[in-house]
Amino acid sequence: MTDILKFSIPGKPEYVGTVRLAISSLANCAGFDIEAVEDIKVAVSEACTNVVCHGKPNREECYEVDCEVGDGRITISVVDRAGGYDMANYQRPVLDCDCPKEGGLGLFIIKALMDEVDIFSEIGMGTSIKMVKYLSRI
Amino acid sequence: MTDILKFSIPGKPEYVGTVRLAISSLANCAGFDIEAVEDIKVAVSEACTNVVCHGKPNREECYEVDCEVGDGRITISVVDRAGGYDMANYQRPVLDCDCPKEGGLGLFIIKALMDEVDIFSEIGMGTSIKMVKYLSRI
Amino acid sequence: MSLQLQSSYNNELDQWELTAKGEVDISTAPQLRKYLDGAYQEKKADILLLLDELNYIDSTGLGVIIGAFGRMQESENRIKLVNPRDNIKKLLSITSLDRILCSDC
Amino acid sequence: MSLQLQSSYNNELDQWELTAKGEVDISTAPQLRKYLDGAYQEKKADILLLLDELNYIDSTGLGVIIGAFGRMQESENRIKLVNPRDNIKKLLSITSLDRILCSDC
Ligand SMILES: Nc1ncnc2c1ncn2[C@@H]1O[C@H](COP(=O)(O)OP(=O)(O)O)[C@@H](O)[C@H]1O
Ligand SMILES: Nc1ncnc2c1ncn2[C@@H]1O[C@H](COP(=O)(O)OP(=O)(O)O)[C@@H](O)[C@H]1O
Repeated sequence: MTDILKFSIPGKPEYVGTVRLAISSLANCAGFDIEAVEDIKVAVSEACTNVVCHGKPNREECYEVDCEVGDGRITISVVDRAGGYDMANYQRPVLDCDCPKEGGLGLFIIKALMDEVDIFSEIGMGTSIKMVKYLSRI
Repeated sequence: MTDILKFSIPGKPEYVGTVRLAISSLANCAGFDIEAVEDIKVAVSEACTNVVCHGKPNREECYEVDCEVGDGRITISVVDRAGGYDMANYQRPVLDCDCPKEGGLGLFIIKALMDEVDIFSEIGMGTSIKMVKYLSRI
Repeated sequence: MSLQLQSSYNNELDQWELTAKGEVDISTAPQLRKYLDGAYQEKKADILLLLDELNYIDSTGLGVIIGAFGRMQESENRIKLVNPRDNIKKLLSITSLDRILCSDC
Repeated sequence: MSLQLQSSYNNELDQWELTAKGEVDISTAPQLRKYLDGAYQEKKADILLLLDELNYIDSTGLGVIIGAFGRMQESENRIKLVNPRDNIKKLLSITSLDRILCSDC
């Protein structure tokens, strides 16, 4: 049995913190330890930040954060209709160099912190990023 | 211009705290002072608790918390399909006596803390409670 | 959300001293009820509930305290709230519970 | 969510000491950028960023720090992070930023 929670949030910077707080409370309820709660918090925050930053057409539009809790894992999907992007153009950031770039860390951090990450983006439409974290990583 | 946020939450005790945290972050963003944030937090928590406690038919079903922020106020509606109740039977708690009753304080507290409260309940269906708090009470 | 409870019996003053930290709501109120009843069953005496570090309580938690208050009346014992924070003081005052549960709040 | 910033110039060590408390995310990162740039424009020197009480930072905040780091390189000044909490340490290590931004974290 899993529980489903959904949040619908305007694409504005000031509400990313609200989502972050709700998600950390949820992850905490679900039994994740402090470190995992932090990981989930950061990952979801990065996904929301991407919607708010890169969603060009209509900043005011809402995006959805859907959470499924139970069966030893938490699954969080951040779904926007903010225009999408061409995933083929995505370049992993070059780390470990002496002049790091200011942007481009978000997706890298999400992938590093979550156990499974699936992104689906349709240009002209929107993006959906699904992230899974297991209670105890096997 | 107002912003609309919606939360859909399973009717279980453990998620009332998640809603409470999200709502206090929201009220804080909206510019309410600490005391008002506390008032809003308690009122919403009481409304959610009522859904979880009195929603008889199907505890697992989700209820909705809808928030509208802006224009100098926050409006929060807690909407359930948990069976409703006969509002004509509602009795204000007898306070200030020497043997207070264990239950029956929830709606009284909500009305004391919020500026406007409207309840609509349909027996066999569900309940909707709409609460408004103004940024600066005139 | 979590609630931490601690209790000790003060032999000199013949009373229970219970410290509650965190939040009392619908998910943690049963814990508080068990603790209050457990202490009272172990030894019938007044209960001091020390609230310095309690951040939050709502009608569910107040209900539990009222319940304990009622059950303790038969043996003329009392439950007293000590040092509630401002937000909790406000609830106690709105509900007039301060009159019977507080001596100084 | 909020971020509190405080700065002072240490004349003995010839460096800025900036304390950041709270959270750096998309809504507060502009504040951090302004502060870092403001200090550096006032006086070109190394910047120590004291993170003891910073609870949270994400890629937006790290980006701001990287930006300042880049702009300071021309005059060979550095920005150093001091005492980050474990969650922030983890992010710095994942992104290999610890190599250039930390001397002891
Ligand atoms: N939800 C989204 N909507 C539109 N574009 C996105 C979205 N998420 C990511 N992108 C695109 O992917 C790129 C890489 O994202 P990310 O790794 O988070 O770095 P950054 O956001 O700092 O550029 C972004 O620059 C943007 O072009
Ligand atoms: N969402 C709801 N669904 C069904 N019944 C409700 C709901 N909210 C309130 N009630 C009814 O109204 C009564 C009074 O509620 P309240 O003042 O909160 O006190 P309490 O919940 O302690 O009984 C409840 O006992 C219940 O019968």
